[in-house]
Amino acid sequence: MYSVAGVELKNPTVLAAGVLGTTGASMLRVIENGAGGVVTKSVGPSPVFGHANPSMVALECGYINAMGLPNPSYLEFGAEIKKVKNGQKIGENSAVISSIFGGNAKEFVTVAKHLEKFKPDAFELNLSCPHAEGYGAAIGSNPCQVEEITKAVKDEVNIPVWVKLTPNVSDIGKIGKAAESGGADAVVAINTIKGMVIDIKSGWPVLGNRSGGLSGPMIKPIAVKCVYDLFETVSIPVIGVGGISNAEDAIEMILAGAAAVQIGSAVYDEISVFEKVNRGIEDYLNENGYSSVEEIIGLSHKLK
Amino acid sequence: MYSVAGVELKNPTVLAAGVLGTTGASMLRVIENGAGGVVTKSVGPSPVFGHANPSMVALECGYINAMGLPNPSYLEFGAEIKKVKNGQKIGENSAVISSIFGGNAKEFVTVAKHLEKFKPDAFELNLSCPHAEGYGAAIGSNPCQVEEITKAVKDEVNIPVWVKLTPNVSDIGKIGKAAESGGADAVVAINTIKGMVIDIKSGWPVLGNRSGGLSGPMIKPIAVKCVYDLFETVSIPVIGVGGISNAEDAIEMILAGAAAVQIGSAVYDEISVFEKVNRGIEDYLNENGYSSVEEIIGLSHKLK
Amino acid sequence: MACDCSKKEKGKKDIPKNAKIIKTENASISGKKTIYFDISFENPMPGNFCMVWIRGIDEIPLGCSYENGVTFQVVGDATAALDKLKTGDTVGIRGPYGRPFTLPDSNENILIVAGGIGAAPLGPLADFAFENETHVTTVLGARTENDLIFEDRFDRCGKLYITTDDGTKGEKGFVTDVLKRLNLAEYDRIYVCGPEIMMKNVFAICDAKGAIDKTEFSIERYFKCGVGVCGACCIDESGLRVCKDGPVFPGNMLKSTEFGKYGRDASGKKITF
Amino acid sequence: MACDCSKKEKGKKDIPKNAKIIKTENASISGKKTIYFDISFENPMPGNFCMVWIRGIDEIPLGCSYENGVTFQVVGDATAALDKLKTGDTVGIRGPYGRPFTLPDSNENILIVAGGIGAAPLGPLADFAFENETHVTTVLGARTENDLIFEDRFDRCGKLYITTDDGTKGEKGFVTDVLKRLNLAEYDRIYVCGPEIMMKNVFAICDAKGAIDKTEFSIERYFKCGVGVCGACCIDESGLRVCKDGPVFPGNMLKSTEFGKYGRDASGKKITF
Ligand SMILES: Cc1cc2nc3c(=O)[nH]c(=O)nc-3n(C[C@H](O)[C@H](O)[C@H](O)COP(=O)(O)OP(=O)(O)OC[C@H]3O[C@@H](n4cnc5c(N)ncnc54)[C@H](O)[C@@H]3O)c2cc1C
Ligand SMILES: Cc1cc2nc3c(=O)[nH]c(=O)nc-3n(C[C@H](O)[C@H](O)[C@H](O)COP(=O)(O)OP(=O)(O)OC[C@H]3O[C@@H](n4cnc5c(N)ncnc54)[C@H](O)[C@@H]3O)c2cc1C
Ligand SMILES: Cc1cc2nc3c(=O)[nH]c(=O)nc-3n(C[C@H](O)[C@H](O)[C@H](O)COP(=O)(O)O)c2cc1C
Ligand SMILES: Cc1cc2nc3c(=O)[nH]c(=O)nc-3n(C[C@H](O)[C@H](O)[C@H](O)COP(=O)(O)O)c2cc1C
Ligand code: FES
Ligand code: FES
Repeated sequence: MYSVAGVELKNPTVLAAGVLGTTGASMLRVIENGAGGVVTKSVGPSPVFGHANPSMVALECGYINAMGLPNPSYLEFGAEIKKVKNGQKIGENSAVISSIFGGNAKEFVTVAKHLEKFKPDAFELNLSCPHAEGYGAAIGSNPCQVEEITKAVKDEVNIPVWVKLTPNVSDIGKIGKAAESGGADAVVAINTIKGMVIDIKSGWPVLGNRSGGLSGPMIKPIAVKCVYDLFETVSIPVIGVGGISNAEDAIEMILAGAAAVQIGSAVYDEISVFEKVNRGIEDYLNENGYSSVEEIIGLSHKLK
Repeated sequence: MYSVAGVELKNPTVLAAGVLGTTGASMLRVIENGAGGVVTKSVGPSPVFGHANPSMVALECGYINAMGLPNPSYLEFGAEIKKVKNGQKIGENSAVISSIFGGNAKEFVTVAKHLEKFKPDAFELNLSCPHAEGYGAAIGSNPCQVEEITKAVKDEVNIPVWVKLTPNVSDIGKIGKAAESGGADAVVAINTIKGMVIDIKSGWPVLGNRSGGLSGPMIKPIAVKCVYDLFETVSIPVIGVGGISNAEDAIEMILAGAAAVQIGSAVYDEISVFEKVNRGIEDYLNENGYSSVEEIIGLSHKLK
Repeated sequence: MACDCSKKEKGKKDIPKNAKIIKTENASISGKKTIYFDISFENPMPGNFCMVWIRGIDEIPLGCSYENGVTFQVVGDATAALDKLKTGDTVGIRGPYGRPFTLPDSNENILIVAGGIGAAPLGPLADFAFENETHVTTVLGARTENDLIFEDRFDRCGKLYITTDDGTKGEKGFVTDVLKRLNLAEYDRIYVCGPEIMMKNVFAICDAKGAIDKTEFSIERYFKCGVGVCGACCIDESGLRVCKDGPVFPGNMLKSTEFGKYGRDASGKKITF
Repeated sequence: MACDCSKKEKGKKDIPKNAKIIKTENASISGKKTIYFDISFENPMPGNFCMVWIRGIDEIPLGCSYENGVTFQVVGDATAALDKLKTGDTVGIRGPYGRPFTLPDSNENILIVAGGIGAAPLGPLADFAFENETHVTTVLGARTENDLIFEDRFDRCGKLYITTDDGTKGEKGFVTDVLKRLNLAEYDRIYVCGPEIMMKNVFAICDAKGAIDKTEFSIERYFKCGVGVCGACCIDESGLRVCKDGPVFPGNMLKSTEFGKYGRDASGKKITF
């Protein structure tokens, strides 16, 4: 067991929000493939069908997506959380983190209070989706709103609250600080980065939503920098996400300061990426004479 | 000839600032390789030796650098501008854009007024370097400062002023607007994106400056999105830069709204990239029945 | 399973390719249509699908019914827009995607069960069988004679049973009526595609006759990404993705799943059939 | 020119590799040192250099003097820090980079002119010539006997002339004194590396003797990126990059350049020699 920000993870690799997190069964499959925890897709106050397709395409060194936060609303989603909580093999307890979103503090609280009944291990506040008007990054780039929403949710729930941050700001440390002031138990960095791809043959931007968020290998150096900066700025744990597809990537993120990592797009190549990353982290620890992940969290900061 | 924001370019491909722009001879070589214009390295009020090496390394799909704005100061640099202005073959007139930086409006003006004597075709204000404390992006993410500095330089010089923007902000359109209000003749987007790479064997961040700016293919979708957003927001020309290494990339940027493109990192593979890109743009125009680049600038905006 | 579920190389760009329509033709009298592109899919396998992007409208999954073509019926916005396109118009296509049908050997005896537009991904399988001289029996069903597609394609490669709901062609009734009569022990493989309610009944019959282990069903779910990442198309209880682990599944992998019971809409909400 | 100026494949990651020092040895009595790493350079060619990253201090260019080693003299912070490292310590290395010397054929007669630490990149050329049975003449100069490096390496492959400024070994004087006496027509190729002021004089002699077309000089400039992008190392008037188009240049490419006259410091300011 591996404890991060009040959540007991089976290991430090966690499924990122919005990826294979629509159904309980899908998340159970990810857990069977080695994930120490899963974050559900982001669920909001009312049903959303999402943007028109294409909603995700593969690029040379990453992906771009604009799903548009499709979700059946919090009223429908409890059953999926329950399924993944209860469906695990006995003795195997991968954590279930419920990602939620709303347009303001009140909506966040409504969603959180209802879903808490289904016993997720923590909430992750999506204050970072780059392509949902009035939600996500639209709110998450304003420190005051981040603090207010975090505080509002913290005040109303009894499980840990993680806050997921957008890299589309001048100073992510400032936003992290706001989350911390609001009482966040951890910050999660990063969500996708605003981008656009145009098909030059037709002239059309490729996504249904025209622009979207970048993920995958191409964003890793940006994520590492954000995690590094947050580690210097906040005292709560930082969870690293963005471009991790193998153990080396995960270790780099941990050295930068991540207490755990999330993996999203890499399931494109193989769902078993979690298993592979965990094994690789173990090997690295053994080869370098460390006895636990904790010993290397933020190690790069000490080398000067 | 191809006219953009008051500057006569030989063609729409321009060498980006900080790349092969230290000496007049080097820029002349780039012009021989097909560039329609060159931007000099960014020159400031006093000599700077730059960050310790490593200052640039190649990544899987791009580059990270933290040069630290090395330059011999404006007092030394005039001769290089003069050399590239005067060293061109007769009849060949690639434009020379002088990139300058300072910590405040006064410094910018001092540098600009002195260098104007050496007859550059325009200034490009570096309000976007991500790894120079007190300079570049540190100023360039504040719309008020951007407007003030742009206005101050515009008031004092008689050549066009381009303003180069950082993508490390929540809303680049807002910064573009500020530059436009200050009187900018064009905006240039984007400078590099903050990032970090850690060597997991040693735990050390790879650059002498620990973190740096990302360039190359990996940042292209971010640059395209910034150019697209700026095209919607400002009425002055937008010059696109970031990850262009072939004609397709350049065309994508032009469709997004770029009136011209700058190319930096791609010289890593071949200095003749300018020639290659120009030829490719010509072919595209011919194949698709267009008679000039102007016809396709921002075309994607019309497809809805 | 020997099949290659993911055809794409790691890290390879895969955005929709611009495809010009070079021919459109009616596939059924009622107006189901086949459109052919100026570019072919790369190594399409029977059962693969592609994502067709009707720009400004939507991108939808369609079976690869020809090397360079798709066959569809109009059911809503995207298919209606596609239906209006003419020779010379362009769409974006990506794929082929997904796990295809297992190819039969030439000495095998196979049964194809196709309902309505579900015949689309089975057409290339019939073509393969024809060229390979595999012995084929097809049960092809539709609502009326006017809705039938690919009759010739199935006919030329073996025995063809036709059923229509209204009896305008072939036998009046459902494909299941024929299926019930057939001796399934004669077939090495059974391939099924059609409306889920039909496939549910086919499944039940095959199961009852002890033939489920030789079946493969091509199923549909709402696709968003189409490439196995978003999770929109996952089925209960296996959690398998229809877009990447499917759309073709061996019958035994569909036991005790949501198959035949419910699916999900674009929001992820359950929709009972 | 047949040489391959850029060894790196497009889009390939190229960050410093962690290299452990497995041996250090004095290369000269005065303390020039060779350090050997646990990893070898990938296909180093004589004349290639690498970037050695002494973490927390600086990264500097050093010639690849062995397959897995570099030889240096202490001149400032980075070299002093490198000098203090012991077996088991690590540095980061990347490379080999740059345009190497043109390799001589075995039936050719070559002349090597090396001054001080400038012998470092010439060592591997001598080794190559030795194995290849090329006939080699070397003029090796240093300030004093104690500063000489690689004497054996040059000696074993042909005729070796030694000069020292103070006469403590070999001939008292400069490499140019020997060069003046030699019949350069005898040599097919002439390779030069040393302090720029020395190379300038060598250049002048070779030029005067009509031998400039067979010379190659390995020159130094201040490197920032080391990979041909930043422009810090460009020379006037050609604008060629020493890190990528060099560091080895045919003598005729150095005509009417800044070579022998000035270079630039890290800020880009001209520094006259
Ligand atoms: C693997 C696969 C292969 C298919 N092959 C064919 C084929 O060869 N020919 C054919 O005519 N149809 C095929 N379909 C169904 C086809 O995708 C839908 O008919 C089409 O998407 C309808 O879009 P619309 O906008 O016209 O209708 P809408 O009004 O948008 O929707 C009507 C119904 O179509 C389905 N649908 C809509 N969008 C999608 C989507 N993105 N993914 C999945 N289903 C969707 C839903 O069930 C919806 O209720 C296939 C579906 C799948 C999953
Ligand atoms: C292609 C090339 C090959 C070289 N091969 C060798 C070799 O095999 N052995 C050897 O001892 N030396 C070699 N040098 C020189 C070596 O790089 C410098 O001695 C070293 O960088 C000094 O660093 P420092 O911090 O100790 O000294 P500093 O005090 O920083 O500088 C002293 C002088 O060293 C030079 N220097 C410093 N940093 C750099 C840099 N980044 N790039 C280029 N020059 C620099 C400058 O001329 C400077 O004035 C080579 C240089 C080049 C360009
Ligand atoms: C298809 C897709 C859907 C996503 N949906 C969400 C979401 O609903 N909520 C959220 O917080 N992040 C969402 N993300 C962002 C990921 O959780 C993650 O932060 C990002 O993809 C970077 O990680 P990666 O490079 O490992 O994919 C989504 C990403 C992808 C690719
Ligand atoms: C080595 C290097 C040095 C740079 N120096 C500067 C600079 O001095 N001023 C500036 O405005 N931009 C500088 N840039 C940013 C580039 O001009 C350009 O905006 C960025 O690299 C993206 O373009 P690219 O992907 O084509 O390289 C530098 C980039 C690199 C790689
Ligand atoms: S549609 Fe996204 S996983 Fe299948
Ligand atoms: S050191 Fe950068 S170009 Fe040579």
